[in-house]
This record gives sequence, C-alpha cells and structure tokens, in this order.
Amino acid sequence: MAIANYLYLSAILFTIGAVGVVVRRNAIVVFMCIELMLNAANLAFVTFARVNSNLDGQVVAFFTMVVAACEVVVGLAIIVTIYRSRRSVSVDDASLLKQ
Amino acid sequence: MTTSSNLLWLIALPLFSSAILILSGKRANSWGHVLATIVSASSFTIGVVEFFAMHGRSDANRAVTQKIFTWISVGSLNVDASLMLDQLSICFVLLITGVGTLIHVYSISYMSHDHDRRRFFAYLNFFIASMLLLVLGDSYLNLYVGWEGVGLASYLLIGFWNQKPAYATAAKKAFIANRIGDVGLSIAIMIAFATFGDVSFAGIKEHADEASSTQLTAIGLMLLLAACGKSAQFPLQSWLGDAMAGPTPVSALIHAATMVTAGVYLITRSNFIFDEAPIAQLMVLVVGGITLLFGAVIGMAKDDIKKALAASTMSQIGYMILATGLGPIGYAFAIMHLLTHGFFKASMFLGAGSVMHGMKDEVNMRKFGGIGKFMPFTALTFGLGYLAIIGVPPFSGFYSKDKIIETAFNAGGIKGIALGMATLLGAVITAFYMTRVVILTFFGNERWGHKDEPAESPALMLIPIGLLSIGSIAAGFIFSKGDGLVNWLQPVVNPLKEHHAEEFLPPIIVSLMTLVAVMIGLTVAILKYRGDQVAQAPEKVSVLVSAARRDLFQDEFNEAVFMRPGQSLIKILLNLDYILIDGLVRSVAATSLSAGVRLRTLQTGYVRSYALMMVIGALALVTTIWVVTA
Amino acid sequence: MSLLTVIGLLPLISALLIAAIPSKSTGLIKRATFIATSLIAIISISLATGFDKTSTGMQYVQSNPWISSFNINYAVGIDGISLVLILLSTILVPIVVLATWPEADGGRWGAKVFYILILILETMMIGVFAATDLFLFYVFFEAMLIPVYFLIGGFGSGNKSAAAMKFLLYSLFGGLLMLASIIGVYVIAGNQIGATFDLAKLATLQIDNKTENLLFLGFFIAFAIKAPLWPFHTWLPDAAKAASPGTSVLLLGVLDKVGTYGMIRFCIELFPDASKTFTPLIITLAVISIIYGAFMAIGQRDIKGLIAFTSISHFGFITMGIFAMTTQGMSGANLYMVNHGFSTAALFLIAGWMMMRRGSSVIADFGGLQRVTPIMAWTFFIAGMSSLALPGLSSFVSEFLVLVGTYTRYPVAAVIGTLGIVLAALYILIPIQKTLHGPIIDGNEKLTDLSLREKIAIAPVILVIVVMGFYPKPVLDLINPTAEKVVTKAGFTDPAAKVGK
Amino acid sequence: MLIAPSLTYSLLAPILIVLAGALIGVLVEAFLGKTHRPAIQLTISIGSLLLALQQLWQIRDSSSLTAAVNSVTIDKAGIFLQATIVLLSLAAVLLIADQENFVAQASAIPGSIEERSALEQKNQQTEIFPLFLFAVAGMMLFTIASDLITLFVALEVFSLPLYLLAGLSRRRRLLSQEAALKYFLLGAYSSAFFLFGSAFLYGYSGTISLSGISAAAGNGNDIFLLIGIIFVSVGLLFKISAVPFHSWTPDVYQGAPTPITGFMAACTKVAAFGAILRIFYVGFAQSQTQWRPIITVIAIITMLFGSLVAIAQRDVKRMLAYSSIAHAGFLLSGVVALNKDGLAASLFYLFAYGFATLAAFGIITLIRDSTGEVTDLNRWVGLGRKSPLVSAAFAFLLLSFAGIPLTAGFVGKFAIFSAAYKSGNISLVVVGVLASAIAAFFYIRVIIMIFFTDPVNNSVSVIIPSIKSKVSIVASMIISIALGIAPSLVLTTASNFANFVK
Repeated sequence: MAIANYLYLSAILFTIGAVGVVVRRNAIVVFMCIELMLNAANLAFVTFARVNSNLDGQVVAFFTMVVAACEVVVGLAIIVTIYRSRRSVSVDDASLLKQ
Repeated sequence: MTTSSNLLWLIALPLFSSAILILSGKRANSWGHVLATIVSASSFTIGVVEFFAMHGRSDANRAVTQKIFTWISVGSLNVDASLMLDQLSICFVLLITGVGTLIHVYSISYMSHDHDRRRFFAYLNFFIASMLLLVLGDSYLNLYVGWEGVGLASYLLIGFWNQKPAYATAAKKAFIANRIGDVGLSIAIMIAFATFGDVSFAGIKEHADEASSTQLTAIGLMLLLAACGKSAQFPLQSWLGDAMAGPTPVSALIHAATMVTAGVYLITRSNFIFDEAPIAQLMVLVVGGITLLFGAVIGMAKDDIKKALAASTMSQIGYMILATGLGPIGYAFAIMHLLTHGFFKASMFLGAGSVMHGMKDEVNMRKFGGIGKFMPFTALTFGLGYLAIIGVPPFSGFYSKDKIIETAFNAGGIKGIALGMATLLGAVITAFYMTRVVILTFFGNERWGHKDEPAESPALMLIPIGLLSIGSIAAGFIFSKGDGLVNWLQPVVNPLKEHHAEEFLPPIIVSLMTLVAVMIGLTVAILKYRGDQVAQAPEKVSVLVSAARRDLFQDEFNEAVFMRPGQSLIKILLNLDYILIDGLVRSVAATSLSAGVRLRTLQTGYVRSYALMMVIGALALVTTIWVVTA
Repeated sequence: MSLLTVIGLLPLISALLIAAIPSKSTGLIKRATFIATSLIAIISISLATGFDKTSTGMQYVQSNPWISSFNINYAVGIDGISLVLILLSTILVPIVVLATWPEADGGRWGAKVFYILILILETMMIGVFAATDLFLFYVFFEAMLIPVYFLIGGFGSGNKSAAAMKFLLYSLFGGLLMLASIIGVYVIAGNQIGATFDLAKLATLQIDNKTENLLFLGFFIAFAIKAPLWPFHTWLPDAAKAASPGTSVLLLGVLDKVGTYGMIRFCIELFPDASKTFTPLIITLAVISIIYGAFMAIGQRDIKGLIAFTSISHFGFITMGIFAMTTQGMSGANLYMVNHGFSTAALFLIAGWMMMRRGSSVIADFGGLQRVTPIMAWTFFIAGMSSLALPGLSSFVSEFLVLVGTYTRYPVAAVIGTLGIVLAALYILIPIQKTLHGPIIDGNEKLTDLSLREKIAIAPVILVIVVMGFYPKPVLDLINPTAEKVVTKAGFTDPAAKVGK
Repeated sequence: MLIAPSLTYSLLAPILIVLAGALIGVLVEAFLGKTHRPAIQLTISIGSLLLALQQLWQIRDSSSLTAAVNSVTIDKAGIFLQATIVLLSLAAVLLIADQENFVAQASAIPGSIEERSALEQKNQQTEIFPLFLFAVAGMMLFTIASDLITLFVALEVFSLPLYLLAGLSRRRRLLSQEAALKYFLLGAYSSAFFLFGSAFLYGYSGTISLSGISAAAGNGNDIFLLIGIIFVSVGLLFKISAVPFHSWTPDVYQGAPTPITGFMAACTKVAAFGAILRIFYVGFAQSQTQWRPIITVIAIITMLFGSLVAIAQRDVKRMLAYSSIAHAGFLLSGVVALNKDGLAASLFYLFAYGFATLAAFGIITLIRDSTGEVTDLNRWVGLGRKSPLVSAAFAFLLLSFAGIPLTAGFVGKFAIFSAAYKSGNISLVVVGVLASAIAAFFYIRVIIMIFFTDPVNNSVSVIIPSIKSKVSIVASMIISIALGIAPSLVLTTASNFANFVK
C-alpha cells in the first residue's frame, strides 16, 4: 500500500476529530474527538518515521500517548466537577461567559 | 533733511494726557477736562512754533524728521517709528490742534452735565494724538497706526453713549466700514513692500516711476479703498450718517473737520503713486464725483440737522477727493478746500450743537423754527458758515470750491465737462439743502411746541464758534492770496510737473457759472420753504425724496448684499462644522464603537463555535498560503 | 547642568513641595504656587539676558544619555524661536496661577491637585520647547496631554469629560501618526548615519521624495491637529468650552503653539523638500482657517467658543506665515505665537472672571458691563482690540509681518487673509457690544469689578500687549536670526523687491 | 551497550529546581496538616523560584545546544525569557498566596454543605502552589525547547495545571468551572493542531529539531512544510490569543480567579512568545517568504480586533482580555520583524507588559463589594474619589497599556514598531499606531469612569490588601513606572540577550 494512503487516513481521522469537536455537544465525546486528533497525529508521525527511516517519529508517538493520558486525567477531573455542579455534560450548557 | 526733537511731543502730550485721564479714574473728574484742553493747546503751540520755524527756512529745507526708535526690523523690512513734518502735514497739524483745541474748550461747557466728561476728554486727546500720528508718520505703516487709532477714537466717541443700543451699533458700523478701508491700506502696504522693498514715503517716492503701471495702479486703487472707508466715500459711505450718534463736538472735530478728511490726506500724500497710475486716478475722480452728488442728494431730504450736515460733509469731501483725482494742481485745491471746510463745517456743527443745547437735545429741524431770534450769536455764526459752504464770495468756501470746479472743467474733453457739470450740480444742490437747513432752523414759525424758549449758549461754547467763524470768513482769501497755499505745498505735490492743459473756460466764466448755480439752489429753497412749516414731515413725497430720506438705500443695499448672505453663510458653516467636519470625527468614534459591539457578538459563549472559528481560521490560513505560493 | 534643565525641573520640584502641604491649607498652596512660579518666571528671564543674540546655534545645551539602546539622549538647548516660547510659558503660568484662585477650588479635587497639575504641565511645556532630541520632544509632546486631560476633566464645566476625551483622543491620534513618522526617520537615520534622534543630525538625512512626503505628513497632521488647523479643529471649541479659563489659557496660549512650533522645528527643518511640495496645500488650509475660524467665531453664542474660534483664525495666520517661507513671515509667525499667547490669555482670563461673576458663559447674558464694572470692561476691551490686531497693540506687528511676508510669495493668499481683519472686527466688536455696551441686563447690576488680585494678574498681560505693540524689537531681535536661518536652510531666499533697494 | 545521554545539569538547574519545588509541594499537600500548609507551600514556591533565579544568574553567559541532547537550547534569549517568567511568577505567587480568592475544596459542589464547612474550618487545600510551580516549569521549558517533542511536552506541562487553576475560584464557581472547561477543551484542541503540524514538519524534514527543520529548507515537500507551519502556528497563536484563535481569552480571563488570570496573562504570554520567537527565528527563518505575509495579516487583524472589541466591554477583566489580544498583535509585529531589534524589542515588551498586567489584575482583586470582586466597569464609577492612590495607579497602568510616553508601554511599542519598520513592514507600523489610537479610546473611557464620574452607589470599596498582595502590586507598579522613565537598563539587557543560538 502506498505510503500516502497512511497520510490520507491520518488526515481523515484528524478531520473527523476536528469536525466532531465542532458538532458534538457531549463534553466526553468532544474530548474523545480530541483524542482522535492526537492519534491521527500519531499515525502521521509513525508514517513519517517509516518514510524518513528514523525512530524520532515513533518516539514522539509514545510521548504523545503519555501526554494524552495526562490530559485525560485533567480533562475528566474538570468535566466531572462540572457535571457535579450542573448535572450536565453538554458543552452548550456551559455558556454563561460570553460577549 | 532737518531733524527736530519736538515732533514727538506733539503726539506724546495728548497721548499721555489721555492715558492719565483713563488710568486715574474718578479722581481726575474735577480737573481732567482742564488738563486735556491745556495739552491740546500746548500741541497747537508747538505746531505754531514749528510752522514759523518751517516758514523761515528755504523751500528745500522745510521738511523736518525725527526718528524715535526702530520699530520693526525683519530681513529687508525696516520700519522706524519716525515722524516727518513737511508743508503738507503742518497744515493738518495746525488744523487738528487748532480746531481741536477750540472744540476742547467748547466741550468743557457742552459736556458739563455728563458725568463721564473725563472719559470724553480722554478720548478726545487720544484722537488728537492718533490724528497727529496719522499725518506725521513718515511711512505708510506709521500712518496706518494713526489711521486705525483715529478709527478707534471715532468708535469710542460715536459710542460714547453706548448704553443706547442704536448708538453702540452706529459705533460698530463705523469701525467696520473703516476696517474694510483698512484692508485696502494693508494690501497697498503689502504691494508697496513687495514692489519697492520699502514702506516709507520717501523711499517709495524715489522709485515710484520705476515700478510697473500694474503695481502702481493696484497700490493706487487699494489706497483709494482706504480713503473711501475713512472719508465716507462711495461705496463705504454709509457709516457717516449714523456716526452722528456721538456728541456734537465729536461730529464737528472728527466727522467734519479732521478724521474724515484723512482720505484726502492719504491720496495727496501718495501723489507720487497716483500721478503714475492714471486708472487709479480716474477711479478717484469717479468716486469723488459720485459721492459729492450722493451726499448732496441725501442732504436735501434729511430732517435731522446733524445728519443733514453729515451728508453735506460727505458731499464736500467728495469735492476734495475729486480734486485730488485731478492731478498735481488738484491736490493743493483739495487741501485748500479741506482746510476751509474744516473751519466752516466745524463752526456749523458747533452751531448745531449750540442749537441742540438750547433745544434740549432736539435734532429734528422740523421741530425748530425761528430760533434765530433767541440765539442770535449762534444764528450769525451759522449763517457765516452757511455763506462759506455754498460758496458766496468772499467767504472761504467760494475760493476753494470755485478752484475745484474750474480745475474740473479744465480736466479736458468729455471727462472735463462731465466732472465740471457734476461739481456745478453739486453746488446747486449744496445751496439748496444748506438754505433749507438755515430756513428751517433759524427762520419761520416756531414749531417746538410746549418746550421752553431756547436760550443762547454759554460763552465757553460761543467763543470757539466765533473763532471758527473768522476762519469761515477769511481762510479762503488768505490761502489763495498769491497762490499762497499752492506754492507752499508745491515741494510736496509738485504741481509744476504738470504741463498745463489748455483752459476749457476762462476762470471768470466758471466763477459766474458757479454763482448762478448757487443762486438757483438758493432761490428754489427759499421758494419752497419760505412759508410756515409743520412739525411733521410730509408723508406723501416723491420717490426721490423717500429714497434720499433712506440714504438712497445704502443700508438696505449693504444688508441685502453683505449682511444677510453673511448671516446665512455663518449659519451654514455652523451646521457644516457640526454635521460634516465634527460629524466625521464623531462618526469615526461611533463606527469604532459599533464595530466593537458587532464583533463582540462573535463571542457566543459556546465552545463549539469557538472551535469552529479556529477551524475556519486554520483553513483560511491554508487557503491563503495555497493561493500565495501557487 | 544647563540652566535650562534647572528651569525645567523647578516646577516639578515645586509640585513635590506643594504636594507636601496639607490639602486643606488652600490659601498657603495658592500663595506658594504663585511665589514659586513667579520665581521661575524671573529666573527664566535670565535665559534671555544671557542669550547670545548674534548666534543662530543652540544655546544652553546639555546632553546626557537617556535610553542608550536607541541612542536617545536627554538633549536640550534653545535658539531664538524656542526661547521666546519658553518665556511665554513661564511668564503666563504665574499669571494663570494668580488669576485662578477661586477656579481651582471649584474642581473635583481642590486647589492642591489643580496647581500640582499646572506645575507638572509647566515642566512639560518647558521641556517640549527645549528638547533637541526628537524622541524627547515626542515624550513631552504626548505626556503633556495627560495633565491637561485631568485639568479639563477635573476642573472644567459642562460636558467636560466628553470634551477631555475628545481632546485626548484627537491629540493622541495625531501623536501616533507622528510616532510612525518618527520611527521612519529613526530607521532611515540608522541606515544612513547611525541611529540617532539628534535634530541637527537628522536634518542632514537624504530621504527619497515619496518617503519624505509620507513622513512629513505624519508630522504635519499631528501638528495641524495640535495647532489646530482647519479641518482638524473641532476638538478645540469643545475643549475650550469645557475647560476652566486658566486651563484654556495654557491650552490655547501655550500648548497649541507646540503645533506651530513643531511645524517650524520639525516639518520644515527635517523635511525641507516635502515642505516645499506641500506648501500650496498648507497655505490653502491656513487661509481657510483664517476665514472659516472668523466666520464661526461670529456665529458663536458662547463666549468661550468665540475665543476658541478666533484662535483658529489666528492659527491660520501663524501657519500661513510659517509656510510663506520668507523671513518676515517666519519671524512674524513666531512673534504671533507669543502675542497670541498673551492676548488670548487676557481674553480668557477676563472672560473667565466675567463668567464667574455672572454664572453664565452665554454672550447674551451680559450687557452694560462698561457701566457696572468699568475696569473689567476696559481690560476686556483692550484684549479684544489686541485680538483684532489694532495697530499699537502687540498682535498688529505680527499680523502685519505675516501678511507682508506672505504677500511677497503668495499674494493671493495674503490678500484673502487680509479680509480676515474685517471679520476680526466683526467677531470682536459684536461681543463687545453685547457684553460691555447697551443697557444693563437684569442680573448684572450688582456684579463687582476686578479685585486687587485680579488686577495684579491682568496688569502684566495688558502691559506686554501694549509695550510689544510699540516696541517689539527686543523679541524680534531674539527671533530674527533663527527665523532667517530656518528659511535659508529650507532652501528659500526672500523674494527681492522689484524696484528700488 | 546503552550509553546514558549526558545532561548538563547546571544549565538545566533552573527548571529542575522549580520542578523539584513542585514535587515537594505535592508531598506537602499529601502529608502535612492544614494549619501550616499554606505558609510552607508559599515558602517552597518562593524559595524554589528564588533559587531558580539565582541559578539563572549563574548561567547568564552560557550557551549550549546540547544541554539535554539537542532537546533544549541554552542561549541568551532563553535565559532572559526564563528570568522574566521567574520574576513575574514571584510577583504572581504573592497574589496567589492570598487564598481568599480560591475555592477551599475544588471537589465540593458549589453551594454545598461540604463547601461551607470546609470554609468554616479553614480547611483550605493548597494544591494551587504545586500546580502553579508545574506551570512555571513548563513555561520555562517551553521557551528553551528546541525540538518538536520537547515543545509539545512543555506546552502540555504548563497548560494542564493552568486548566485546573482556572477552575478554582472561590466565588462564582460556575463561571470558574466553565472557564476551566472551555480553556481545557480549546487548549487540547489547539494542542492537537500543534501536534498534527509537528508531524508534517517531521515528515518534511525528517527531523524533529528546529535547527534540522531550518537546515532542510528547500529539500523537502513544500506542502508538508506549509501544513506543518500552519498547524504548528495555530497551536502557538492559540496560546498568545491571536485572532481568530483568541475566543477562549475573554471567557477564561473573566472566569478564572483574578490572580490566576494575572499570572496567565503575564507568564503565558512570555512563554508562548518565547517559543514562537524561537520557532520562527530559528526553525522557520529560511521559509519566511511563506509565513511572514500570514503572520503580518494575523498581527494586523489581531491588533484591530482586540482594540475594537475592547471598546464594547463592560467588564474590566474582559476588557483587559481584549487588551491582551491587542497586545498580542503588537508583539507579533516583533515576530514579523525577524531581526535582532525585533527580538530585543519583544523581550523588553514582554517584560514590561508582564509586570503591568500583573499589577493591573492585582489591583482588580482589591476592588470588592460584599459578594467579592467587582469587575463590572459601571460599578467602578467614582472610584477615584474613594481611593485616589489605587485609582491613580490603575490609571497609570491603563496609560501604559495605551502607550502614552513616559510609560513602559510606550517604550515597548516604540521598540517593536521601529524593529518592524526596519524590516520593511511599514503597513504593520501604520496599522499599529491606528490600533493604538483605538485602544486608547477604551483605556481612557475607564479613566473617565474612575475619575470624572460621581459614584452612584457606595457598596463598592477598595479593600486594604494583605501584605503579600501589597508587596506584589507595589513591586510590579514600581517596575512599571521605572521602565517608563528609565528603561535603559532593561532595554540594554534585552538587547544584549537578544540572541538565539542556532
């Protein structure tokens, strides 16, 4: 399979994630879309590592996973707190701050 | 050229006296008028001393100068505060201080009931100082200082009783009409500097014949404009009638004898310009001719004795201006008429003041009548002045006016005939309206109604009138004896330069024509006003009379052409300023504000819309680069 | 340390001392400020006595590094043009201080703040005229706005905060345009002769025409707003109407002069070629200002608005004189700045006293004052006469010089400008008639005449107006060499007379 | 055999010290009782910051590309930026230490009994200190990171604590939590863009180091490069709040506890601009023809947008948020300049802006009524009468933001714009001064409200600050004033330190 296809897939995944953030209301889903974008980036990194024949890209992928995990910790903490106050995880409900 | 250190004192004395009177306030109420009169008399004395000193010198050495200090010196422009007394200015110095002193004396009594008399004398002294500066300044710029100074004095004196709005308005009107003239003087000075690099009379005179005729014509026309403003000549004549709002001595001194004749002085002083600028000279003739008839026509219809005299002044100055337009010989005659007019018109104004004094400030001649009986001295002196102005020999007006008419006829060709006829017609009308004034005031039935009988004025008022009357009688004879004045002025106005034109008519014929003209006017007036009159002015009158009563619509004209469009323009500008110019500024602020308010709605509060904005931003960047690099 | 620096610092030190006085002792504060500013005025006169009139270079120079990264120096020095303007400032301040005792109490923050602001402003006024470093000048030029802003907003009347804001923003806008130009000049200098803000060095730059024109405009618009020139004038009437009279005196008398001063010192000296290019346009704007300002003045109902518009007309004369590029025009414009300072000061102070007594600034509310308050009426009259440039009073000399100087190069402009003198008669005489003459209007019968303090405050102004009318030589002697130098360096020579000398 | 990478610890020490402080803070939080915790935490924070500062002073003249195996670059500019961050953090921590602003138990539901009892028992958690130190460490690392992976990690290290800190306000907790959520989601979103862009840069150059990317210029697939630059830029521009990636700024600034807002506004800007400058000056310098027009346009839009929208604000924190957006635009001019002057100017600007911002937010914490801080501008009217000194200080800061001469803001603006002009971006200068004029509009409006309007109600007052806040505010004020009158020292230093090792 041509190497470009991996990149196309990566781009598609990234786009799905980016669009998902815009269209979905549930904070958890939004968050998962972001994770999807990170993984799209990972895929690109790994692909390019293959193309460039060095390991830097793969190393990045591992770092990214760790960082993503940290993000999950922080993100869920925030979402849970909000849920406890509001009984809702809809991002559209959190719109008191505006204009 | 001789120098003298006395000239400054001529001006400084009255100036300081004026300042003292103003600054010391009420404390000077008791002695202010005395100081002012003494100072004026001192100036006169200095003038007389200077005159005799000058008379004793040879023609070439008669002029004296005094440099006081360097006034303005920037680049090539150097103007000294410097005075010059020559044959021309000494005439004025004597007239101003002489008549001025008499009027000071007169005013002591005339103004004795006014609690602001001190202020009045302060203004009078200020006027004397300014007028002396006007005639003594050795450059146009020094003259300009005096020129505006007398304007200010005139403003202050016309508005002396400015608690009456009409009087205050009259003062303002005079000042503004004068200022329009001053524009002319300013521009003339600017052109003179650009052309000659100098603004002094001597400097310009030296090079006058080198300049192009365009420049000289421009300077001449601008000087004429200045003269029109100051001397109430057409088309800037409208202020003089209203100026009669001032106390009568003011009318006599400023608006008859001296200040209003400054225009004649200016043109005479600038003879070296006008002699080289025929177009400007022609305009001088036109203005003089129009004004002499204009004033005369108005004079026929006025019932207010002071306004009638003012109209007459306008007309007489028209004669003088016309004379100055006639070239070198005309200057001397203009000055001669100016001097004789100074005497007889001042005496008549003071006489009018005396009548008003007797009639409790009434000025309407239709409410006079038969006053001669009660105020014989006033009537007599007024009568002498009357004979002088209409030009009955051997009174002074005859000599001076006759010369002007004669010279006008001699101007040659159609121009000469037209000018001659105009002056002659003027003589007819003058005789008519002056006769009318005399009859309505001193003869006929008494029409003052319930008022007390008028009594003769106090001696302090009558003595100055008497002295002036001597001038009315004798001045003309003295000046013209052996062409005295003409020869005296010769070094200044240089009449010999002119190659004598052929005489159009022999002098004796002209004199006879003049006399006939006077007789016609006089007779018509007597026929018209010999019977009893009524105190009311007739209402059904001819178009001409009603136009003359309204000063030939001069105010209506000014209002329609200048004032109202001016007011509309100001209104438009006020709106323009607010709506357009400031509106632009405000709209910048308003646009920013509304842009802010609008853009702020982008901040919806929804995370998703923020994310969308980021995506769109990123896509926009990609597209831009794509387009830029591709 | 140059005497100039000392004089510049003295007001600031005085301000600190005043700050130490308790706010309640207003009497002490007022007296102390007056004494301090009078002393400064006296010391500043020694600047003039020690000034070498024959030299055209900068004197009393001092230069210390300030921001070395940009080669910015605290560099001061004066020539004739700046000297007279500094003197104008230092002399006017004590007069304003003495004249404004009641007005200072009337503001939001009391006399102490008022006088501290005035003193700070004085330091900046001296600084702005003394700076020979472009950056230093700009700093003073902009920083000056702040005390004035607080003076208008804190001690003014009517719609004061809006007016203060309009004043500040409008000026800032101009200032920022100038900043862009300053940066341009600085960068160009960096490329040609090494980064510097030294005016003398900047004047030697070779700039291509297009850039020079743009840089020139940046400076010019800023100064045209400051001066103010039509059509950038609309902030001035608002500010003058809102500001208290004392503030207005400093605003119109001194601060606005920075605009015209800047045109000479920066526009012409730094960009002679662009100045030449834009002269026709600027002369046109100046003539419009003269006539427009006069017409607007005639239409004003408010006495403060009237004075503001007369000033716009006068600034038209000054600008016209500057850009006529003749020695007479240049000297005249400079002298005009000084004279206008004094005559406007007189007008505003007296108008201020009239308004304070009457409680109104509407012209129609006055009437017959000559009979009620003769001294006040006289002083107002003389100030008015000076404003309409009556010969014998100071303004005449400068107006004449401007007109004659302009005529030799731009006759049409000068002739139109001359019409301004008729309009001047109208805009002065109409309010004089309405306020001083006529019957005494109800409510004016009991107005009191000037107090001793007020007389002492106004006397020197009137004296200057009269003396400078007859004997302007001492001031002209200071100005002339510099004015000639400016014109010559801009590449102009006076048009020669056609005949004669 | 596995060779352990060699690390130059002395050069990394500043960051390590702060990280160590943070870790100790975590332990303290876990094991110490509530009574001494706040004091100890504060001591640890200040101590580690001071130590870091001292260490930075030690290494001030060092430079190294290999301090941590090519991952970080120790150079002049990096040290200056780190020092700036540490100094600002020192001032910020004193504000943060005023725990009155923070929620006692972050996990407690707003308005619940737990929350009230925690307050009553003064059972205040102090996790803000370690979080704060982590953020500082991340910011310091961000400014010196020289490969994509370190950049990404540093970005997350300083962002994640900030997300949490934003949600810890004691009052108006719903708003605070909402701010945290928004900040988190959008921040993570932008990180994803950053990472995706990094991947393409890697793909383009075959290396993740900035110098490698620079060296590869012209050799790779340009489309990769462009996508890389743009997506990386999106991530960075988000952090500095450039339009159109700015939307989080007003909401977060308003919702977050004010001391945190101050810290965020000051330090994040320094860190993010530090990174941007390094990336663009070092990594992308060779491909400037591609990115300079874009960044120029963004700078222009940002300046104008920030200034315009600020006019329409009614809340002082939101107004300062938009002002910070506008300032990001001005600072971007320094990036576009792409010369040594631009770098020096940016360094100075960041330093000056940081302290002014901290002081401004510090002052906002003082303006209160019974329910807490008052940020509604309409209620600030007449403050000048109640507290002339505080009002004058705030007015001075506003004037500094507006760039009036004799304030630091002016010097900074001058420096930035002259660098931009020198690089030929005259349009940026012109738009910049215009935007400054617009910006002045709203700063001055606030001054009018404070000074020239009479107070309508008396419920708003200026509290007497605690000694910690006082020290912080006064120090920041003094620095701001000094930078306006005598900026020479800092300017010269910035200029001497304006150097990236490539």
